[in-house]
This record gives sequence, C-alpha cells and structure tokens, in this order.
Amino acid sequence: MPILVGKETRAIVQGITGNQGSFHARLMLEYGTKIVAGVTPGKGGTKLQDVPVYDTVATAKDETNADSSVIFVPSPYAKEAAMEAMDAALNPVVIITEGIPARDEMVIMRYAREHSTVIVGPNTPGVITPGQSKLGIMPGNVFRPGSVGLASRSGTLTYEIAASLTHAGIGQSTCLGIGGDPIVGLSFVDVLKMFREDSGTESLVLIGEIGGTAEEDAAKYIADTRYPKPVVAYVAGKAAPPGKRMGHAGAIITGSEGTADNKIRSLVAAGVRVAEIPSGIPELLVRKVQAVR
Amino acid sequence: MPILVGKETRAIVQGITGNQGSFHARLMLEYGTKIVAGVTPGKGGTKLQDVPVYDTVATAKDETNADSSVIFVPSPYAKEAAMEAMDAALNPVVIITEGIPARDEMVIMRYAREHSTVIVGPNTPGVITPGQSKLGIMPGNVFRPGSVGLASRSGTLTYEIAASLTHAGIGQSTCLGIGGDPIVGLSFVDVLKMFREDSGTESLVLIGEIGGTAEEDAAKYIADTRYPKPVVAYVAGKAAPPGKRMGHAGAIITGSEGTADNKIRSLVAAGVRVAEIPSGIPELLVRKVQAVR
Amino acid sequence: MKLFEFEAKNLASNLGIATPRGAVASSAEEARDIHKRLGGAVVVKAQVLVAGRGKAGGIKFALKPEETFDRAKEMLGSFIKGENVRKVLIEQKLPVKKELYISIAEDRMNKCQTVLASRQGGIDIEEVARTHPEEIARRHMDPVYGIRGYEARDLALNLGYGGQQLNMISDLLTNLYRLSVIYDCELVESNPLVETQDGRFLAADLRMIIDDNSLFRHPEFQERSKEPGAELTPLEAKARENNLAFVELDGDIGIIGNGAGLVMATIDLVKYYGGQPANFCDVGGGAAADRVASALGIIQSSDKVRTVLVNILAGITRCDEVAKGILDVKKVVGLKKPLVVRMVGTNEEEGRRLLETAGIKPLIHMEDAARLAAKGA
Amino acid sequence: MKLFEFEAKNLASNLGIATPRGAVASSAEEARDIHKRLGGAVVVKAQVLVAGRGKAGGIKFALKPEETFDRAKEMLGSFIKGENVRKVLIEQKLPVKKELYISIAEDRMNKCQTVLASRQGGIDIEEVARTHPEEIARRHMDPVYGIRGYEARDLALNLGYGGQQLNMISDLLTNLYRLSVIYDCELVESNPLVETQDGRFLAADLRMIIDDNSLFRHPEFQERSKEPGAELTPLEAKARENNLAFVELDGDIGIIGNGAGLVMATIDLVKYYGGQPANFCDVGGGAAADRVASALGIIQSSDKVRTVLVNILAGITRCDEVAKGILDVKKVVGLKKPLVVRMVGTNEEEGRRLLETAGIKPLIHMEDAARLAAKGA
Repeated sequence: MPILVGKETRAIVQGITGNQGSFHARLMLEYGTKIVAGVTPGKGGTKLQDVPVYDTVATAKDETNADSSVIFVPSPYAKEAAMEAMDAALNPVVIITEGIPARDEMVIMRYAREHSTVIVGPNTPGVITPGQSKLGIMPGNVFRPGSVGLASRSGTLTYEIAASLTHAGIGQSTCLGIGGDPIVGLSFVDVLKMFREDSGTESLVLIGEIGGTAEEDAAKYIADTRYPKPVVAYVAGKAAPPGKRMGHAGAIITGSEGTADNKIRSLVAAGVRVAEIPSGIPELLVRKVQAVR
Repeated sequence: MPILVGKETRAIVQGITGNQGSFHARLMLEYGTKIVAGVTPGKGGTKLQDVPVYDTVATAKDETNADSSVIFVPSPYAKEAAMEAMDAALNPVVIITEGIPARDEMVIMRYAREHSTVIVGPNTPGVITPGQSKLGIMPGNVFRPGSVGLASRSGTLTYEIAASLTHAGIGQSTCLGIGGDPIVGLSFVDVLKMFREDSGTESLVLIGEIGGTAEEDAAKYIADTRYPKPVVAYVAGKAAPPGKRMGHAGAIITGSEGTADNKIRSLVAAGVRVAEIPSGIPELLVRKVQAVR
Repeated sequence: MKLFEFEAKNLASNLGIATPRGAVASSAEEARDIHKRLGGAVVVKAQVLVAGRGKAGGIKFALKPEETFDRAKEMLGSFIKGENVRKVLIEQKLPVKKELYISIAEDRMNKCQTVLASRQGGIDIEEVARTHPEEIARRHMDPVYGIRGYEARDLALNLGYGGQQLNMISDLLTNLYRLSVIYDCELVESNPLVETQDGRFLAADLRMIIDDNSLFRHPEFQERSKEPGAELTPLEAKARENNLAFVELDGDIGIIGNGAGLVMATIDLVKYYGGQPANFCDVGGGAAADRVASALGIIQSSDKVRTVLVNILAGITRCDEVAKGILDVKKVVGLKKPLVVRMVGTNEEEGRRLLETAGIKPLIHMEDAARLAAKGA
Repeated sequence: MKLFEFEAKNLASNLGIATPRGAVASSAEEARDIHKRLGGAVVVKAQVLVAGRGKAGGIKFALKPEETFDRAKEMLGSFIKGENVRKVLIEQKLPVKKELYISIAEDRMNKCQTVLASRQGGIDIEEVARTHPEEIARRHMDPVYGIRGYEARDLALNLGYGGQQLNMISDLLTNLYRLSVIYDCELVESNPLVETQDGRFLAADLRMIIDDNSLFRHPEFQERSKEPGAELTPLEAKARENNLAFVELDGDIGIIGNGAGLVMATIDLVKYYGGQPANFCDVGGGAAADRVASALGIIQSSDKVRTVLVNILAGITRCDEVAKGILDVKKVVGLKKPLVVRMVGTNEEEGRRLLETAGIKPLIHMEDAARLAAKGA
C-alpha cells in the first residue's frame, strides 16, 4: 500500500501539449501511469498519444473520472492551474513547474488548506511508486519496488541515491521530491506522517539540503514522536557559502539559518544516521534496519 | 431565551470615541447593555463614560472578556473593523455603519463564513432584546418584552411598527434590522431559522422592502418547511418606481426583480398575512395567532 | 452612478477590451465629421442612461456622413424614455456573426459578483431567463481570489467556443471582470458582445454602474457624480448637493421623512389613501434643523407640489430640531404650500410646542397624516 | 535580486514611506555638493549589497562638506566585505531617540510573509533572537487578505507605542508591507527604523530583496537584474547571461553538473576528498549540448580553475548531448584544463562512445570522479 500514487491513480496532465508536458506524458504512460486526460486551454477535442485533451480540468475530470493532476504549465500560469485542479477536487496535485513566484506559492498553499488538497512541489521531480505509477519526471528505470520510502528536496540527487539503493538490491515503496522552493506543499514532517501510516514502508531516506528548517523540523518530529521506523539521511550543501542561492530557490543560507551543519547536527541528535557521501546511504540503511531488528 | 443578544451579552463598541459611537454607547449603557469596552486606535488607555478604551479589539477582548461587537467606524474602515472583531472571535458582530462599498461587504461576508460569525447589518439599526440588551441605535422606549420576533430591512419603520405592537400590548422577544444594503450578513431565512429554535418567540413579523429577493426566499422557506410559527409581514415601496434607489442602497427594483408586488404575492402564497399599511400589523398578528391556536 | 456608454467604453479600452472604433459627438456636424474619418457604415447611438433605448429609437444605422448628420440632428436634444439626449456616439458598424450577452453583477443572495453569459445576446436578458433559462451560464466569483482564467474558460465553453476563440473570449471576460473590480461596479453589462464574421469579439454595447458607496475611493468619478446630468432631475441634483436621499415621482404631494423604510411606507400610505406622492425624501437619522429646512425648501420650490407631508418618528432624531427646521423655512421664505406634520418620539413635547406656537398642529399617527395629505390637506 | 539601499529607499518614498533626506553620489565631489545642499551633519553610507557594512567601515558621519568629501573619497572604489563600492549615499543625520527593527520576510514553515518587529533595532536581529527572544514580535500575514491596519497596530503596541504614534508607526508598517507585495519581495528590512526625538518614524536603513522568480512580472527590474553588478562576480554575470545557475567559490576545481542537489553533493564530495571547488554550476534538466558547452567554456576561462569535473546523471538529460557539448568546446577553443567526466543514464552508451573516441574516458561513480578531481585529475 503506497502513499500518494499507486496502480489505481487516474491522473490528468495540465499543460500536456507543451514541450515538457507532452514528453513526460509519454514517459509516464510508458511507465504504466494511467494518464487519462490532458488539459490545454484552446486545444480541447484533440488527442496526444491517444490521451484526450480538454480545455478545462473540470471537463477533463467529468469525462474521465480523474483523481489527481500533474502540472507542467509555465510559471506565470501555475497558480491558476493548481487552483483549477483543486476546484475539480483532484488530489494530490503535483506541480513540476520551476520558477513560480513565492507569493503565488503562498496563495496555492492557502487554497490547498481550504480544499484539503495535498500539493507535491512546486519545483519537484514528482512522486513515484516503483512498478505502479509515477506522476513526475524522474527516470523510471533507476527505481525498483521495495519497502524504503524516500523524500527529497532535490531531483537528480534523488535519482543518484535511488539508483544506489536499487543497485544494492534495496527497493523503494514510494519516492517523492517535496520541491526545491522555499514554499512547498509538503514538509518532511508531513511525509514522515504519511510513511508512518503506510504498511508498505519499513524504513525511510530523507535527502535534505541547505536553506530553511525542514530537516530540523523533521528531526524534532522524529525525536518527539519516537518515530517507529528507521530513518537515514543525506544533506547536500555542506560546502555552500552563506547568502548564495545554490540552484534551487530554496537552497540558500540566510543569516545563520539553513546551514547543512545545523541540519546534520539536529538529525543526528534525533537518532537519524546521516551519510557523509551519497553512496553511504544504502550501507547505513542496511545497518540501521538490522540494528532495529 | 432570546436570539443573538441577551442579559449576558458583553459587547465592545468599535469606534467608541466618534460622534455616533460615543452617543450610542451612552444610550446602550442606559438601556442596560453590558458595554464592557470600546476600541479606537490611538485612544487606548482613555475612558469614555467609565468604559475603558483600547487600541485594538484583541486587547479589549483579552482585558474584558467581551463576546460581541457593535461597529460605528466610518465606512472606509468598516471592513477591517469587522475582520478585527472576527479575528478576536467576537460573535455576533453588529455593523451599524452605512455606506460601505458592496465589494467590502462581500469580503466581510466571506470572512464571516470562514470564521462562522453572525454579522448583523451593515446599515442596520442593530438588534434589541427588549428589557435585556440592545446592540444598536434603536430608541429603547418603543420596545417591550414579549414573544414576537421582528426582523426588518429598515430602521425607523421598525420603530414605527414596534411602537404600534407595544401600544397594542404585544411585546417582542428580539427585534433586529438585517440591514438596508444589498449585501448583508443575515437573510430573512437565517432569521427565521433562529426564531424557529427560540422558545421565547411565538410569532414573527417580517418588514420587507423593494429590492432583491430576500422576501421571496423567506416565503419559499416558510412554505417549504411548513414554518411552525405564525408569520405576518409588511413590505414597503409599493409605489416605488423601477431603477431608482429609495434611500437604502439595497432598495432598488432592477429590471423586473425586487418589486413589492412580487414579494407580497410570494408571501401571501406561502400563507403569510401581509398588512396593507404598517398599523395593520398588530391586528393581523392577533388574528393570526388566534387562528393557529 | 451610471456611466454613459462612451464613458464606459473609454475605461474598457484602457484595459485592453476591444470596442468598435468610434467617437462621441455633441452636434450633428461633429457626428458627420466622425463618420468621414471612420468611413464605411456607422451606428448612431443616443447617449442616455436609461436601458432599452434601441426600441425607443436611440440606435440608427447610417451609410453616408450626411445620413449620420440627419440622424444625429434628430436625436440630439430629443427625449428618449424621458431622458434628454445631449451626445451621440458614432461607431463603425460591425460585421456581426453572433450577438452574445455578458454581465457581471452584484449577487445579493450569494454575496459576491456573479457573471452571466448567454449566446442569446442583443435582446432582453430577463426575457431569455424566462423563456430559455438553460441558455444562461452563471458563475459566482470569489471576492478574495478574484476571477481565474479557467472560470472564464468554463463560461466560454458554455457559450460554445473552442480553440483560439476560447482563449480570446475568456481573456475578454477576465478583463471585463477586472474592469468591474477596478471601478467597484454594481453592474458591468455588454449586450450585445459581438462575435464578428472574422471571429473577433468586441463589446458593441457596454453599461457600467458604479457603486455609489465606493465613490470615496474613486476620486476620478467624484466630479462626475455631482453633475446634474441625465441621471438626476434638477430637483434631485439639488437634493444630492444637500446630502438628501431624494427621488422625484409623478404626483403632487411632497414627502419628507426620516429613514428610507419609513418614507417608502409613507409614500405607499399616501397612495393607499388616494394621493399621488411627488417625491421620496429621506432626511436620514439624527437629521438636524438645517437638513429638514433644506428638504422642505427644495420640495416647496417645485411647482407641481401642492401639499407637503412631513413624517418624523424620532429615535436619534430630535423633534425640536425638526420643528426648528420647519420654522426656519417659515421665517425665511415662508411656507408656500399646505403642510401636514406627523411627529412623535424623542423631544416630542418641545417640538410640538414649537410648532403649535407657530400655528402648526402635528399629528400622532402616520395614517392620519397620510390621509389628510392625500386629501390635499 | 538585492537592491541597493538608495534604490529601495526611492521605491519606498514613492509609497509615502518616510526616509531621511539625501542623495546618492558616484564621486567625492558629488558627495560634497549633496552635503552642501542638505546642510547640517550627514551620514556617508557605502552602497553595497552585503549585510553588516557598518562594522566593516561602510557607514561614517561627517559634520562638514569637506569631511564628507574625504569619507566618500575613502569609500568609493574600496572593498567592503569583498564588494567594490561604486556609490555612496549621503543623508541627513537623524536626531535619533530610538532604533527599531522591522522586517517582512518569506516564512517557509508558515507558507506566508511574516513580519518581525523589535524595539532592539540597529543591531543584529539574530543576536536579539538568541539573547532576548521576547523582544521580537511576530505576525503571520494572510496571503489573500493582506495586511490589515489592526495587525500593524498590534505590532505597534508590541513596540510600546500608543496614541498618535501608534497610528503613525502602524501606517508605516502597512506601507512597508505594501512595498513588499507590490515588488514581490523575499525580504524588506528596515534596521534601524528610527524614532526621532520629535516622535516621527523614518526608515533610516532599508534592504529589499526581490524574488527572482517574480521578475517576469516586474519589467521595471528586468534590465537591472541582468547588470553584472556588485551582486554577481563577472563570471557569475556571464553564466547568468547563459541561463546557468552559477555561484563562484574560492577553490580551483571547476564543477559542472545537472540538478542543484547533485551539484551541491558533488561540491561536498570534492571537499570530502580534500579538493577545493571553484564554483557551483547547474546546467539544469534536459541540458542540451550548447548549455554544457557554455558552462565548460565559462569555467575554463577562469585563471584560478586548475581542473574541471563534469558530473551528469542523465534522466531527462541525454548523455550523447552532454558529450557533444564537451566535444564542441574541445574542437572550438580546446580543453584547457584537465577534465574529469562522470556520466551515466539516458543514452549513456552513445555518449560514452563519443567521448572515448575523443580520448576522454567517463567514469561511472561520482565518488570516483570527485576523488580524481580532488587530486588534480
């Protein structure tokens, strides 16, 4: 029983006729995802890779009984695209789009709270339940079904670590990027709560990076709740200078907040093993799981 | 057991140091209303007729344990005043202010929905439970305790009819103005629901006027629910021409909507006796109550 | 406050809303010159604030500038539904494929702005609502989030458009909504909104009504709102200057009262007793002597008024103040018409004493006063 | 994008936010003239984007114009925390009664803007947060309703003000919030915000950071954001022109990768193995040959770079494209520094073949590549 997406997920792709949208709609379909509709205003009535395209999410949902959405629309239109998905009661809504103004993201998140919608992203590679379904842009071949839940603030680093897990014979239950922006829908704490309830997940990997306090908050939650499943982590950006944005809008040390050192210290204090290098994760995981058993 | 206000009501007056606010704070106190605090930004720490004045509603509520508010602030500031009262969890919030832009009222009402707050008004004489408490500007002496609930879109016409009831020996449970603006907090239907639950109210008077469909909606509700208490009504504006605003922002016939004739027809069809002239109300009420018994 | 079509279209154009090319003229000569500049066929449209001018002869087509001259000449200075035509709008005639209806209006029940859209444009929307309710699409707008593109697109789908036209008309709708928000409109209505034969959309007609309560934050309208124009009769304009809520009616009995509901009821009563009210005049709550005086002064200045009825139920208002206002008029210009006064409430005795000293005997019941006034006092 | 103090103050003044009288100068002569015009005592403030210029000598007082000339002369062209001073701001010295702190900043956890206000202004707010957390008042702002007057007044009460000053400072706060909304600010910070001896409030210092992601809707900043100014090193400016995410670091090993997290991890790995990275450079997802080529070109143009490490985990990206980009550089300008390539994923075999043909042998594991690069390849 995975979190967020699974075999039954029926997704629409918003912005399906764009470059990114059409390319990844194809890859998602190839992976086995049920992409039941696409939405592009003005392109209603056409088809893309046999997927019917509609002018609005409401009509797409009415016609296809979709339950979730992946958004690829350009950043100036992303806020409304997310609201449109929520108005149609789609859930989760995965926002791949990068470069959305923070203020738009704040409005999206407020709207999501009013609608009790789970937002994955923005600026996320998406979410994948290996062997079942993926809503996102991750290369499907590096993942393999299993029992490790993985949450990350980064895309390629997720693939790197997932590939090393897969290579070590460790499969994953669900992997997701919470997003590289300062304002995102899910915190690590939210994800920890979901994996806690997921009987298919036995242990967890958190991939953090500099900026904000998501990792510190997760550490506090793990310590406070005596989190029942083993958690290991990697934090990127140990060598990053303060005040500089490292690629992601959210990856910036402001004042003394957001350093990798502080995050690692907090996680370690909460009993989380933190890998010094990405390839250390599989080994830690094996040790940690064994230690618990 | 009255609706909305009673002996225990502890109200604050927003805009208490203004002309209207200070004048009516005095009259409300004289009537017996527990006005426990006033709010005027910048006048915190002063007193007005022994009522302590605070800079914000939050501090006023913290210090005095108030539970409701009457707002007299000028129209440009009324929207924020109402939000401030709702943020402090005061309920009901009675907005006396006239001339608030409709768009501000829409925002107030949305905020009220989010906060589950009852808004009386705007542009209302307020609400009075005779002999107990009044939050508003009505002359207390024309009302007398009793079992008739009265709701109106108008101020002086309410006093006129209440006075005629009192004169005829018919007391009132609670009387309120729902407000003369197109966008107000309570509809007649909302008020009918409240009076329905109020064991102290045995029969009702609705005082309508041209504009909108509040009376038609009330008629439909009365008919649909076989409303269990006798209702009589008066509707002002039978001789009003279409397209002209008769004093109240809400009193305007637009197209064929909002005529007195239509309202009267709907009410009569729902079994409501409608008085031809204001002084007909007491007589109808006596007859109607007797007919039911 | 209602705007003239040409005023509404100027504001709309500034927001990028397409309207027919054209200009406004105050004389037949100007109208002809505008036609010459525009070329082709034109429409001559009387600029009046009443609705339904088309059926009343306020919209004419003209093929040649001389024809435009003639039509403008006929219209200017004429009366349409009682309203004097001071300006005409000369616009290119559109190659109409379809006439649509769009409005954004205050929705009392839903406490928001609601957009109506229909493929049945160019005709009375209430008629459509009665005969083909399914032809009208509705959407309630959230007052804090505003209109979103997909809401406009949903309406566009309801209008039957797709492809590029879907985005064109939803952009237009979005801009009309912005217009409504920016100017605090009670109503923005385009009827018809025209689809041209080459597939473009233009607001061929446009009505805007500004929320009077919002004028304090619209300095751009403040001068305009005080102009005694087509919207107000001279008497109404004078009353507005004196901050009185005033509506002129057809009869001969002047009405003054405090509180809108009470004044409406007073008017109804006068009619009930067979009289014809000449006006609605609310001096408001807590009205002081000078407001009562100015109301009385304005009303008795009207030739058609034969009797005046004052109906005061004093709560915040004080009867002595009301009496003083009446006596001021008596002293300064004299009471020129028979006067019936009903006055009860706060400071009733003092007020009564003042009036009686001056030979005016106020009544207690509004029914009695209305009956008396209806009989011509 | 960070704004200079004088830029931020210009925008603030336009919204009615009080700032000290003054003007910006690019030369000591100008600075002297400004002082003459202002009269009295002035402050000479180096216009740099780094925080903490005060302790680094970037703020000096001057009583006479000649003194101002001298201070400006010293500052202009000097470096403050590594940043070249090109302009100085000359402002009247305020009669300070109290220094306050106000900021409006992105709040990741609460997903909104949060206002911080403190009576402990003029010093490092993080220091205050550590030592006197009770001295900082916080309020989360609703992103759809915006700031309301009473929220600002609540903060003003926390700052200890009442009476007329309560309304003055809450108006100022409201305007600072509006500034933050209008310009999509990540941060608006006034430290200190000064209460003068006669009880007025002025933003004596003002920092603004614009959300880079919002620049598409701020044409007013679009030119400014591309200027290679104090915020960007020449190399960073060049990289930004080529749409690369690029941060210059102190070391000698150039780093190129795809994906921000992967590049950060690569940098960490190089350091882990004892190397010193020269930069962060993310070519992004789906990077085509020319973006890899421009990244490589920019990095090897730097004298301080001795080795270059390329780390590609191709998902959307295609290895053959990456290889082509590298080979383009080799062909056109030549590979001027030792190159370590790690490349796996989509189209790996074709990419590997291309590189190997050209004598470059890509590695499989990023650890191996980082270790090799750290050793100087």
